[in-house]
Amino acid sequence: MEAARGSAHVSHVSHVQTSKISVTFKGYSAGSYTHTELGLSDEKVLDMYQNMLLQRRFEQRANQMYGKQKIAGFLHLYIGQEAVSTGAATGIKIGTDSLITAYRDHGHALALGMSANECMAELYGKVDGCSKGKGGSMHFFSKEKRLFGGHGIVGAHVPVGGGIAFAHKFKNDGGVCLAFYGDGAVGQGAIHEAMNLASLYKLPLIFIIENNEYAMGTATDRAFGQPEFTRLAVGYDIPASQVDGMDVFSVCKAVQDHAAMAREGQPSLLEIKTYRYLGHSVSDPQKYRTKEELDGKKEEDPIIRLKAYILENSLADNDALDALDDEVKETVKESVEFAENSPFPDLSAIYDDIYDESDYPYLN
Amino acid sequence: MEAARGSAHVSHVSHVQTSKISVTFKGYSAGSYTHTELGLSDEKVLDMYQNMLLQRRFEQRANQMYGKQKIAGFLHLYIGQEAVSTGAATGIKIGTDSLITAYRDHGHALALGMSANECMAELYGKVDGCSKGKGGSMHFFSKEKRLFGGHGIVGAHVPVGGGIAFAHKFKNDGGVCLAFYGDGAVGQGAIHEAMNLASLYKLPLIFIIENNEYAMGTATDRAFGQPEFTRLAVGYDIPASQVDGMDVFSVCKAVQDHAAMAREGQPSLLEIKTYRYLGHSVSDPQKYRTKEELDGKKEEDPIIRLKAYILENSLADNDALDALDDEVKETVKESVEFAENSPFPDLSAIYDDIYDESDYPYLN
Amino acid sequence: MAELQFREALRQAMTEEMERDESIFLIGEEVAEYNGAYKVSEGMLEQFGPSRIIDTPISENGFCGLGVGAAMNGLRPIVEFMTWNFSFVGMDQILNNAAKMRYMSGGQFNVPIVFRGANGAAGQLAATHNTSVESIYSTIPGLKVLAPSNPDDAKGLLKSAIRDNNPIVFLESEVMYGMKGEVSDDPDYTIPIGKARIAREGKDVTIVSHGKVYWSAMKVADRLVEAGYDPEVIDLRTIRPLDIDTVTASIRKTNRCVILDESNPFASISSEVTYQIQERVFDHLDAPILRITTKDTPAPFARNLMDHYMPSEEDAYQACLRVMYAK
Amino acid sequence: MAELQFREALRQAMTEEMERDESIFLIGEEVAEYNGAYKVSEGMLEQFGPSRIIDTPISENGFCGLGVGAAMNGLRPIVEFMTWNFSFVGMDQILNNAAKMRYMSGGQFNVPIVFRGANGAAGQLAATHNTSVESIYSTIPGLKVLAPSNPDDAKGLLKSAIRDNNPIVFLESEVMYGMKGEVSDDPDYTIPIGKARIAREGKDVTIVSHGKVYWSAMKVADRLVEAGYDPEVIDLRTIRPLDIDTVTASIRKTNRCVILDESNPFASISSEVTYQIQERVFDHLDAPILRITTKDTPAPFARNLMDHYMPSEEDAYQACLRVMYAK
Ligand SMILES: Cc1ncc(C[n+]2csc(CCOP(=O)(O)OP(=O)(O)O)c2C)c(N)n1
Ligand SMILES: Cc1ncc(C[n+]2csc(CCOP(=O)(O)OP(=O)(O)O)c2C)c(N)n1
Ligand SMILES: [Mg+2]
Ligand SMILES: [Mg+2]
Repeated sequence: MEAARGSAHVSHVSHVQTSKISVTFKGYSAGSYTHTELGLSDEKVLDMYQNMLLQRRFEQRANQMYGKQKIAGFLHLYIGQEAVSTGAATGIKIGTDSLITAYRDHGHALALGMSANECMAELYGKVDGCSKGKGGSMHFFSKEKRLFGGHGIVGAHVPVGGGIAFAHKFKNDGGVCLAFYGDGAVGQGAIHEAMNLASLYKLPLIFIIENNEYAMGTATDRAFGQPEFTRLAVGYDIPASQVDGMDVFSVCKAVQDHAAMAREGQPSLLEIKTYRYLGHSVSDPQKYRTKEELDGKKEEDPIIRLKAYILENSLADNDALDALDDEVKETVKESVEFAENSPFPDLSAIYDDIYDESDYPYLN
Repeated sequence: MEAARGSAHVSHVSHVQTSKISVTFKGYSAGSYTHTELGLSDEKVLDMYQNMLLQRRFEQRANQMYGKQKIAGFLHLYIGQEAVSTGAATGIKIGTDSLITAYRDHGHALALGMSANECMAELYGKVDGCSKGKGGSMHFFSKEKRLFGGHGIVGAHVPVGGGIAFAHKFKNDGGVCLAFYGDGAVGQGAIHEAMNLASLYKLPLIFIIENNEYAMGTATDRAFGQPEFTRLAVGYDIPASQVDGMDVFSVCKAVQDHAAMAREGQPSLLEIKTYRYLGHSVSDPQKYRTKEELDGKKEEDPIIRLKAYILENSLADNDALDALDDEVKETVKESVEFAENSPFPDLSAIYDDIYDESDYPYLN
Repeated sequence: MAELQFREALRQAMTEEMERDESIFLIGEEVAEYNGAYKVSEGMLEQFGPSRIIDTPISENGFCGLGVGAAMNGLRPIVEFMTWNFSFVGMDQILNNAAKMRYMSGGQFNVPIVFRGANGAAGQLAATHNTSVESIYSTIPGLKVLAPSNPDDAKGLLKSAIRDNNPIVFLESEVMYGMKGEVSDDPDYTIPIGKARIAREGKDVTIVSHGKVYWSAMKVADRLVEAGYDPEVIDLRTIRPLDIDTVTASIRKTNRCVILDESNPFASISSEVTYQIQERVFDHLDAPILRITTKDTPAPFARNLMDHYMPSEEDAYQACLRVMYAK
Repeated sequence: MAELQFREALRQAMTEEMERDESIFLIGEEVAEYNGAYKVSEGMLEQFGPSRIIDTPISENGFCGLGVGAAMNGLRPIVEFMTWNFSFVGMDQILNNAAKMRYMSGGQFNVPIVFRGANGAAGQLAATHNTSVESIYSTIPGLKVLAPSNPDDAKGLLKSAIRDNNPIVFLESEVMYGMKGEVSDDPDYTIPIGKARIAREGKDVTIVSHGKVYWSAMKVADRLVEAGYDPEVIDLRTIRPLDIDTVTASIRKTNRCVILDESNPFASISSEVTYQIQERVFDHLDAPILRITTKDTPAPFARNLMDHYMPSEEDAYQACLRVMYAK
């Protein structure tokens, strides 16, 4: 079997007693792309910057509100990973393409253009939340933006992503699906099954591993005998690339390229190297990493990097960026007010939204 | 990450924007090994021949008895694949090493030295069966021979094999585990999880795919986007080899080599190419393959091949082989009598063997 | 009305619905080229082509999840399990994703999906291949669980299931696929989900059953009739939501109940039906409710043990006599 | 006796048993270097080393299967689920392999394994993270299902579970891990599996419960006492096998029963306990058995809805009054 397409190249040599394959993986390293190469206008870059800032400030505020016990349950913060969500959202057609992810989903929601209001209200468990207060932090959904959740069972949403892609293909609507999951999720058999199904059915699907180096307290090399995740793609003959997730342009370019493949019926794998600054969820003592490691990573901060790029390329000056930041702060502040003022669901709502019908007879 | 051990060689070259790996798989093709190279005595070869014949005649007889409604339930026959079981059993230390397989398990049981009597009685569901008539065709077990079953849920026994290997390592008893499964089972996520666990924990385990080209009516290329199963090993950085399963010596050599690796703590994968002559189970119309294909495969028959080898190398003459066959026929005939004469379990036995205690209170 | 096998009734239901609605597809192991392991989908590949009748690898978790995603994105999948025994490797997709998606999304995403296949015991297949799964799936809010006992119900209920916007667990039986019966040929023939069927009216004792074991219930009823009693037989048809009103109305009349359930007994449908009956019509019960189930053991292989394992008609008959204080 | 947290009692049970028997090991996500997601195994890696306290990838199916194989091959694994919600991706290993292996092998292979972790609701974690799994696992013959409600029972039952030669489903609770209580320090302290505990003797009404919800039962009992009644409270402790004799003995005395069960109601433990009671002591029942469970819905996220979802003590109190015909 010979394969040489997209970013992977497999060659096959057969001798009497051995056979050999070689596979090439593409890399999207940081600092390799300019916004103009990617077809992004100056304004779009400022939007991206503002969006990444929004994610960061939204979550900082959510964290604070958690401390004040306005928010409860699990709160998995995305801070540090914002270039991934924004880069990816910039690389696809929002409204046509679909996205599904795990419980660390605030960034993806905001990157797709969901409002801070509906997101904050969901964290509060209020009726105006994006899931009407039924889902909470781990279960943001938006039919309009084609966010198919926020999901809490590690790995289990990835086959669902396969089905979303399947429907795009079945309906021939030109859409593709991005299925995000963490490095830890790679241990789940569901993902192996989904990769084979995608490869077999030629689904318009991109498997996107957000490798932030840890699954809770477990570093990738403690969970995987072979932690270079792109190599898993060899078993399914799908192209795989590695991406520096601290550069939003690298992410955007990779997603553009792989989405183009997906639109041609070629599923693929992206491993995006990123890092989360905060604990796994708000109650994580983080003994599994050193302060030095964390500080080192913060030096690569994706927002600071983009800011530097904007300034270097004179897309805006410091004052303009400060103004954007002020807008963001205002948006976030308003979202908190919005969430505070939104009512809790009516108790009777506990029985709503389970079945698509109003006369289902519940037990009591 | 560099790896060059056992039969797989992975090299890694990093450029700015691409990285490349190459992997070598070893092949054990037919006709490559003599019994003396493998350290097998002439007598041992005759034993192997007799054992393969036993499997064949045992199953032919079982098939007949199924037709006579002496046996019921599923009956998955192994005919055509006998070189795999006998080759593997010859390559390990029976009584020290362990074996687990799927429901197509008669061959493995007989190859490990379980008696035709206990096996036939199990097919009949009689008390003298190897599982006391509780398991039937799909669930042959022998603690003595370290056959950990016969299993009916496709793929689900493979992590169990991982646990058997784990215990060998934990107890440091020098044993290794062979986990057999079909090509179809490769689609199960459980196997992906087991491969990662084996790679991570360095379990003394050999994953052995008996690729007989079909899972029920589904040819491998209709179930897998990438049907060269050795390539799955790349994702776990474990050595993988391909074996011609129609030559018992090739299988034996491969298992010897890979068992040696396993004893050093290196799990690995073997893909053994084989073929089943009969239907998936007794009620399969087999429209998914042509008579020509089947007849072609029968030309490579493993028993005929071994017979030719024995004659060519003058390990025995035709008369001696006929005498072995007569013995086998007699053994099988006796096993049918044994099974017929063995009693059905007492009805009260329905409550035995569930819990390891006699006073468990069942509902009624 | 035409006389059809159970499998043909199912096929007709799927075929008619697929002709009506292009967003429906069938997916599962061996459903296409092999025509179905039990020939339920025979000929459907030919009629609808490989984009709508889809063979899968042996990846229940994967293809159940795929079904859920496709349903969220506008399609109406029918997912066939070769048998429900194999659903356990994919059950997280059913009980978490299919069942809870609508709720967690605040009603945004419907999951119109039917999971169907053979349930329960099917002879000497041993412990892993004889599970009755209804106890496990019916405990999950968000699912509906259906278990037809005859070809006509199979067709009418499957059509309702396919049209329903919610995830459905649809339980058939290997042993019943060949059973024949008259089946409606109305292309809009649907049977309401959540309605039990009074299969035989009577006043002395209520026998509640569903699925394959319904036929045992009818045999027990025949014996009772011969012995001079007048039993009522209820075929639940839908397990979740349970039509308890039909059951309690019957008990108000008979004051006695025996439940036949082809599941392991603990925390089963028989347990639940009992709870609901005694909660609602306690004062109308003249005797304890008794159940006849499979034995409280894994399914054995040996023929005699397997026969013994199955719910016993004799036991059921005796139980009916007992609750009528006729012995 | 020493005052220990629930988690400490569990740890002590595991530690003492591991000191006694070298074939025991603990495996699960974050059990070793992280000291356990809920700190149950804190310090155990240090004491026993990485060959016996083993972190896993997120591969429940894989490591449950690994546990079963290790148990068949002479070891005694303790498998921790971070919570039981995550067991569903591996449940085939529990209900098919662990539960049925001994039977299918004709008694040749024991599977001495304990699957343990947090069960049931734990606050605003939404629908997939608040499942009470006992209805699902206890229906499976071949398993035993244990659910301690306090630190002392946790220790005694876990030690019994580890010593038992059969596969065990051991249900703890995130919310209870910090709960303190007096715990026996006898290194051979075991509590027999299959024996319920009468937590409070009384004669007016029997309240049956298990696990975390036992504490609600006790609060309801306190209120009843204040109101002048004399309730009996039974903590089941073991769900399979169920100590129905203790329950029925109580009902013979009180003639009334209310069940508190933190599961979705359909085909749950409350259903089963009801069946068994009415089957055995029908004539002693003066009122229908009533149950208070979580709502028949997925678990919602919003705080007020989640509170509403949980079994209500007020409802349980009212139910007790109702079965006593006190209102
Ligand atoms: C099947 C399953 N097992 C365990 C858990 C508990 N759990 C929640 S998040 C998590 C770690 C996941 O790590 P990763 O996939 O790397 O994502 P990240 O948190 O880094 O974004 C674990 C073990 C779960 N939710 N689901
Ligand atoms: C989880 C699961 N799904 C489906 C089945 C039904 N089934 C039994 S055997 C089989 C085909 C397996 O093929 P393969 O693994 O290639 O083994 P072979 O029969 O060729 O030996 C299927 C689909 C099953 N037993 N378990
Ligand atoms: Mg991670
Ligand atoms: Mg095969």
